[in-house]
Amino acid sequence: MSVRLAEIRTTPLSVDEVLGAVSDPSYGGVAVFLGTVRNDDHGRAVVSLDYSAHPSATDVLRRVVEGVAAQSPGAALAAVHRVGELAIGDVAVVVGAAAAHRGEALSAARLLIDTIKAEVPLWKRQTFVDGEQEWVGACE
Amino acid sequence: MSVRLAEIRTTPLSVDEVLGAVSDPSYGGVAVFLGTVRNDDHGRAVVSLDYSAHPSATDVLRRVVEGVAAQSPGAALAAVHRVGELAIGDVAVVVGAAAAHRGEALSAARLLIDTIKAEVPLWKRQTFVDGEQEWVGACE
Amino acid sequence: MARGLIRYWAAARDAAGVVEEPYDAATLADALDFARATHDTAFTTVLARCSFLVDDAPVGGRDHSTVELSDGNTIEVLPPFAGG
Amino acid sequence: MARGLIRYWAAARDAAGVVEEPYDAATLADALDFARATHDTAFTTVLARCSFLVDDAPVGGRDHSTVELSDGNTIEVLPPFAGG
Repeated sequence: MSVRLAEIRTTPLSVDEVLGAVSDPSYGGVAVFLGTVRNDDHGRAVVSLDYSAHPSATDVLRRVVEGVAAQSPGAALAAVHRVGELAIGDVAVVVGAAAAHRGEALSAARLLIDTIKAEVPLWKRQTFVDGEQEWVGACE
Repeated sequence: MSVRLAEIRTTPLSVDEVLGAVSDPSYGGVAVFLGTVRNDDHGRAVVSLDYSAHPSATDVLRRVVEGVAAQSPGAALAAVHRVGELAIGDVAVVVGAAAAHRGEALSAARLLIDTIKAEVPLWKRQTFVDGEQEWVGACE
Repeated sequence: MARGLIRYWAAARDAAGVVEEPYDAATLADALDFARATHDTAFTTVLARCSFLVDDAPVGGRDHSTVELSDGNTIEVLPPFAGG
Repeated sequence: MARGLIRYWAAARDAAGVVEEPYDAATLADALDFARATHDTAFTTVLARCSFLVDDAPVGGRDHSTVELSDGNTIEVLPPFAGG
């Protein structure tokens, strides 16, 4: 099982940290995905996102990364998610997957971010430019 | 057509440069793929790779990135490849794709690296730990 | 009848206007019926999309009327996740 | 008959032992036949996996015997690409 990093933090995230966590001379490919705060949601201008986490979020995140690692035995995986108030362009999540070949690295990174979004108890509340606020995914 | 970067260089590559080239407040996802020099090829220990390029390589690379951009109209793309003598762990290629959503970003990054490997006239000669050398893909 | 706390998160917390409140119910279904009766329709709209934990254990797809509560069980109300 | 240069890259260059050499042939097929006759079997093995340009234009899948050469055309011999 090669889960190198699975954390939730309030401080800014670093791609280099994730790259460093999964790098290894035996790997030929590293796929990284960054989720960043967009300035727009369905046509409405967004100014910031406030991320919050359920107390179990870190444990769930670790289990998710372990689950993906089990499905990609040749890959080394890392995932770090940020909570708190984030501005436009800030990085909310970084996942990384390294493997001998690019196919496995890219597939593992995709599975990892998809599963994190589906299973880790995190939420985000958007503040629009007119000051209104809305929880993403809570109502529609 | 948002091709932000398409270059071939002899100097070390920077992920931050690719990230910076494709970042934009309207994007919610950035996918990056790094190809690194592995210490092994089919069980034989490798010590270095010497990359060389055909004179048309940069033009072909640019056309490849433009072709992928045309298929991913919502994505901003970047690709930079290194040539010359590279040691184990060195980064030989970085591709980046940013888009509003992760699906398009990840698919574009994958298509980009796959197409680069198939179409850009680049070659690499491996040096094994016993000193023997072999052009990758030339014979088998 | 079991007594315990029902705790709300994110959008559910905002809709309920409280972080948590007591319940007095035999099953999860009863506890949620009581909560719906106590709060407004906006709360009911959010609740319809939530998932639930009972003492940290996910309820998942089980029928809420079959989820029996014991004294001191904490129910948690989790709106749809929106990480990344 | 056309005269020009045939230029080798990467593994083909190593196998040929020269960067380029002159040819005197009417078609690409003839020029390659001549090259095969001049070099060893290792060269022929590599050549079998190469793609070709004539004055920078990819030959692609065209039948080499139908690729007619004119004086001064440069043939380039490209082994399979191995970027990334």
